[in-house]
Amino acid sequence: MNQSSITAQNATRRIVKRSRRYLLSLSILALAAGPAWAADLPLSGGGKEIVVLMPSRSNAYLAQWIRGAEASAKEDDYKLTVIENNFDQTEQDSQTEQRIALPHQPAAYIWWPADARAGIASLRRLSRTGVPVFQANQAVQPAAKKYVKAYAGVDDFFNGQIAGQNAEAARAAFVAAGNKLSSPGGNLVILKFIPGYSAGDDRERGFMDATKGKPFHVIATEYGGFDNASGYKAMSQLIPRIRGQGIDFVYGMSDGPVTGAVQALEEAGLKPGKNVYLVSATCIADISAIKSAKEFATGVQAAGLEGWFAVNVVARYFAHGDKILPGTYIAPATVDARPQFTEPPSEVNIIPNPPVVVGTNAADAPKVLANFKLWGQTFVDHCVY
Amino acid sequence: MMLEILELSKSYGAVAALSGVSFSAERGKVTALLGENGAGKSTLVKILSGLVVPTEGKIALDGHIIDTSTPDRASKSGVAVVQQEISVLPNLSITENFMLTAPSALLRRAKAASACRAYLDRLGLGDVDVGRPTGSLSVGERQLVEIARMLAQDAQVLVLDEPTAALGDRDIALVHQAVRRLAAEGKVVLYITHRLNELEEICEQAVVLRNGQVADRFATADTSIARVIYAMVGRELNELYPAVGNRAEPDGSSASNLVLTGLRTAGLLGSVDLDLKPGEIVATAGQIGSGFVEPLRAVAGVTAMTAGTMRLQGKAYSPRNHRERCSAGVAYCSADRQLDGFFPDRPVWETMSAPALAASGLWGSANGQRLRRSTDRLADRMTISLAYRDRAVRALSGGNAQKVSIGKWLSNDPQLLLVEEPTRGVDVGARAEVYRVIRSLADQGLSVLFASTDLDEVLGFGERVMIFHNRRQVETLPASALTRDKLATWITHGSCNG
Amino acid sequence: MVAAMVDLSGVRTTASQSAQSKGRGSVAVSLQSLAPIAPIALIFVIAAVAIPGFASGPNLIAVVQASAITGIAAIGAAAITIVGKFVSLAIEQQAVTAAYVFTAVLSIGQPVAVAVAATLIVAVIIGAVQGYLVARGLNPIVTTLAFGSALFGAVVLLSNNRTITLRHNPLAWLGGGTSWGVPNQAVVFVILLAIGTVFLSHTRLGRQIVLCGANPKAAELIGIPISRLVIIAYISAALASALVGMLVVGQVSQASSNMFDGLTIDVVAAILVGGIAIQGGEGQLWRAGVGALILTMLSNIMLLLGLDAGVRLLLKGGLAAAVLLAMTVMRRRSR
Amino acid sequence: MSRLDKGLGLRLGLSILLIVICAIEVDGFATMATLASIVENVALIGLLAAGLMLTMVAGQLDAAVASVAAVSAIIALLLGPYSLVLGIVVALVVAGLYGCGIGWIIARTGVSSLVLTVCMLIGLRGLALILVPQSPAVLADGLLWVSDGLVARVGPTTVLGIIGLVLILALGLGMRCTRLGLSLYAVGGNLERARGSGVNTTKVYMVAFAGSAMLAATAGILAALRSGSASGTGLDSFLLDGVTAAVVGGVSLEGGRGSIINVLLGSLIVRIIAAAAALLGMQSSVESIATGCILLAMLLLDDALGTRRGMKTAARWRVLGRPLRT
Repeated sequence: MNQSSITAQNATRRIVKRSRRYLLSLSILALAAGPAWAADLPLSGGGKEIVVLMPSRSNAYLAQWIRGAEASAKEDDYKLTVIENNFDQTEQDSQTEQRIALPHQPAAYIWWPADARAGIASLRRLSRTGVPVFQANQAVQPAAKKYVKAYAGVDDFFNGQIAGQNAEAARAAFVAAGNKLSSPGGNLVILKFIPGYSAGDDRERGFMDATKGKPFHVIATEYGGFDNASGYKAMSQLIPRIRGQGIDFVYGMSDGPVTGAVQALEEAGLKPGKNVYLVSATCIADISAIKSAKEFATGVQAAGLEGWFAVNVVARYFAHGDKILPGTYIAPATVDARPQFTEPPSEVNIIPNPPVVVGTNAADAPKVLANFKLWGQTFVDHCVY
Repeated sequence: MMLEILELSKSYGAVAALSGVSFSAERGKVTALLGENGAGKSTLVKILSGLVVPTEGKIALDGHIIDTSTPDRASKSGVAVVQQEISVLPNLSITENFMLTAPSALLRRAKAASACRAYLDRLGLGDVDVGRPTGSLSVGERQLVEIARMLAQDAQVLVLDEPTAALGDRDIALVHQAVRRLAAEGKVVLYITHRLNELEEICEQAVVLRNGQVADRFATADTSIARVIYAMVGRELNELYPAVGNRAEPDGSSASNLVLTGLRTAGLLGSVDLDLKPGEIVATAGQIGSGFVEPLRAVAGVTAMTAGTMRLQGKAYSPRNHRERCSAGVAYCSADRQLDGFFPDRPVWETMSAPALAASGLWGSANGQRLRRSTDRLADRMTISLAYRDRAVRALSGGNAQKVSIGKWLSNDPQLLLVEEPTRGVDVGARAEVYRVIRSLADQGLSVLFASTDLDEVLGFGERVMIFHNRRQVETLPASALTRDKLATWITHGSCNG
Repeated sequence: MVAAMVDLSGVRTTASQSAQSKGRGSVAVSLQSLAPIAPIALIFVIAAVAIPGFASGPNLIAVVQASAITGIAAIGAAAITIVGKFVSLAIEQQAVTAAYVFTAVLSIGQPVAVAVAATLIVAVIIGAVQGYLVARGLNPIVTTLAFGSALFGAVVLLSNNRTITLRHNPLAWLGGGTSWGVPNQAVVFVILLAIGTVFLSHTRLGRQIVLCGANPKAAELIGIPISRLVIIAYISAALASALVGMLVVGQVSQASSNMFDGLTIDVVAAILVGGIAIQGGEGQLWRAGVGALILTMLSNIMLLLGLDAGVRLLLKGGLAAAVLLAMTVMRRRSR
Repeated sequence: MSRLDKGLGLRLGLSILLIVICAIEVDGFATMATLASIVENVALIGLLAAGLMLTMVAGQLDAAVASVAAVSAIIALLLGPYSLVLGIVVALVVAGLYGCGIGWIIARTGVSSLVLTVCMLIGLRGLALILVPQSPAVLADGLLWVSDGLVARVGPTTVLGIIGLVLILALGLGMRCTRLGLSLYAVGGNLERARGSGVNTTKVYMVAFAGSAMLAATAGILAALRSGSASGTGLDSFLLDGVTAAVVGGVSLEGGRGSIINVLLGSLIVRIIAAAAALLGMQSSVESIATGCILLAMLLLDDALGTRRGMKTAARWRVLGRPLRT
């Protein structure tokens, strides 16, 4: 084991410890706030219907989300109906109108707005049916809080924070490996999703928040899309412009664009994992970059787990007699088994988003990944779909 | 009281289409406007209709200068033009076409229908449903609708640009009747035509344009056709129709090229028979709708043969598509060669070489230079000027474009040439050229079958004439046995004793 | 005598005049054919002077590289334009289909040759079906739109909405590698452009495709098999899309449903900005490649200027419109 | 006449067939509520399709409708806090002026309208993103009653549905009963001939594109009011929805043909499928297969019935620029 990888491992441990502590304290808080019914409650929905209004599963992440949600519904004996729109708010509005108008209303609605934060009037009309509405994946807008019982899903701000921690670890390892930072904080490129997609803005804020102690020097922020090809295209065009300044770090909003960026950097003669470190906090589908340690660290934001969790929150809401606890609850990132969720859901329920730091040693990376477990499932189970 | 054209000039860049044209046309008379293609007629018409603004000059009606700077203003000034290309909208009904030129912003369909009914009646279209889309009418009927529409505009100056070019005899008579009535109503009528016989029939005076200038003016009553032609082409035209050359036939009974026996199609009520020898030019004549184009189209494979047999050089022949026809050595030119005769935006040589290219199949290389050179011989034979061979066909005059669209077939060495209306849209000078070229091809063994509504052409250019009436072949006679009157009687009555 | 008279009626110019006008004509022609180059050159010069880093070698290679995918797809799609059937609106969907077929066959353990063959065969079928429908007289825009929609749905459904990631990527060298410092994608692009250009002017098939687009009625009358040519054009467009699909898989080692978002619009824009007459019948294939280059250069310049996404789109649309209008006006003048 | 009837009959038949199938097969389809919602959406998509029909009948195509709708909706909602009415008026005026400009350019330069409007599609999307770079423009709480008002039920439809249908029918009436409307068909039938018949083609193009832009703006504003928000990336699907409805409605891309009733039926067919898919919780990929197949079937049926034949040679794709013969 060489020096750099030991430093990296230390950094990893520190991050994991810190975030564990953070998560633990949060969950304890949440536990303390609720009454302590420790007894195992049966979450049987008796075959009642939950209607999910969401964008199309032609996107792999959403498809995996639905698989998780369906598994969860099966466990808790709910019937899940997914009404898909083609990432189109107008279509979702009409579908909402149609569903609301039907005589047989479901037990609950899960609302995943097509256009980030949009569709507020439809959400309001959903809530007026008297059927509880839960929002998924896209954070609830302040103006819409009163229409939503609870939120379940990812927290893009939190995801950004994890990425920030990953980036800090990367910086430590970068320096420890004997690389010289191009600027005091290190030069950073941010690859955001697409214009107008608010998750990207939230993640960027989270990232900045986590690194505000010693901020990175952001030399470029570019839209890198959701997949490898877009990330590649963005990065390869960006490199000639910013190369002279020195590229130390790349923060991609997910592993898709990061994997593309790795390719672009390599073609430009840079060496990801050697003289440029890449981080993200969302693994998605393609794990080749992290597996070869060309990506320094990522995070497990598992689509399937998110879908499972969303339906579970609904089920728990009913099991506890329509009870919602105030505040935010971040589900614990337990390793070997899924935690027992016995308490009523909170207003905001966030899935765990544990960081995965593989460092820079390609030989060790597969091992790190193989050893990783979240809720009893491996990295591959969560991230490859 | 008259229309006066005062020193009108129009240049396109360095080329002067009209230079200082002045003449007048009286009310109550039909004034013929003559000239070859490119003489400046169409520019003059465009100026009158407001589509083109003259470089210099004015137009006066009854002593007042009128404004024809846009189509709208031209029609407000009382000038109405029946374009050479019919401007009736095919997707609109007859009534709608009328309403299009009506002044009111709101449409009153019922009223308009009865109004246009009256005009149609005047032109003999009384039995046509005014709700029909004009696209479903025959060309002649559309032309009449066009004239009717112009009548409805209450125009003072009526310009008719070759209104009878596409019409059969019956329709021509209708148009003439209409034109005479218009003149009698005291309107100025400018009548453009290539049919010289129309001069004596309906025109009282004539203006001849040549090279953008007025070449001659005369009253038609005391003018010979020779003077007209001289004024148009600048020289006398001795032989419009070339003589039959020395046919290279060893004996009188040479093998037939095309034999039709008992041919029937959906468009025919009777069967057609024909025996076409190599080097022979045969015409089919009849009124529009009489079925006279059917044999050509059946041989061309455009319409299906329903009964009978076709034999080409002794072999059974029934083409299912144009490819099979082409590979059998049969060339076909439709009547609308502006539409399907050539590739307007490509150089002339590409059109000229296209049949050979198509015949060579899809696979293999094609050398552009070689193709270009191979067309030189054809272009020479078609007397297409060297300067034009690399130009787009679009840039050519009507006559030259016709030569290209017929001449292209030579690249394929056809045995049989089928032509509908061989000289439609071709002026007198170029027309002689087209005849001469086809004749010389025939003299080298090509058989020609052409369909024409121009009786002079049928008699002058055809060696034999297949006469059609009421969708039946009524007779086939040597052209020498016919006169214009006799032929007219045949095609209108289906017999020689009208 | 008669010949002279015909010249009088038709030509009405003396020999020297006609030579002169021919000379003018050829000047106009070359100006017209250079029209798409002019904006490129202008933009290039301005950018090279005004923007640091633009004229650097790596940046220019990046531009060519970034235009390669659009360009390759545009070369194929240009066949549809040239044969007179406007454009295909199913380019994205064809590329996605190819990407999925290719990765699916590879991931069940078949050798790369089998995967390539399968992808190309599927492309030929897809192209032939569309070509057949359009040759029957169906509206090409709507047909490809509808077909693309159905195709995309079918592929997504069959793939069970999953992304397929390759563990071992046998086409990585082609999709991502470089030869003599030039990305292989760009090399493929340039080679295809050259092949296509020669094909159109030097083969019977190519020349007949051009004639078919110039006037389908005339082409049919002289025995050119227009239905077959239309089908061939659609097949070639599908094959180009398939190649794009495989190249991108080679580059990113995965197939996902949204990997070609926006490709169709890019391709259409490239064809049109390059100046291929949309009515068909103009056989200058290189224009498609030039169009792709112009567009990529525009976005590259805006990226170098660090403009915001909204501003970038606004300028892209505006500049494309300006190039288009300038070219339209120039072309009309030269006629 | 008979040709029109055949097309109308085909669409009417298909609509009825679909309704019967859905009523039997899809739970909850045969309710007044579903009907109301379908009619509402038919009106919304119909507005777009009717706008597209204006340009398509004139032989052109306005591909920028989606971006125009988005920008207009954003303008209206951004100005909402001051005065919603003002916002809507400004948005419509801006759209109208834009359309006039585009129509003028197309008439004067003969540029391919499809290509030019694709450029506008891209450019205006950029403008939308500039106007609302991050979070969408939202309807203030105090104005949410507007949104509720729009979806309030009125008989077999909603207020939004009635607004849309009234506008569409008014347009249909205008196209049938004014000379301007007839001129649109004339220009689409044959540009040169229309000009020869004294039609002011520049004016016709300006009216067509201004109408198309304003109808798209209306649809965009209505959709945004209904959902209470307008984002920079929103309303993207409007182009495809509108074109699909118009084409299923038998509007010919060759120009010169199309009727409002058929367009409404086209929108209805498209929306019935969408509604059934939503009620069944169908995967969107299945829906896109269904839509694609219906479109193809429609084309093939029209072709077989000959409703599109006959005039192909007359008009040649003017949407692609100047016609072959000038």
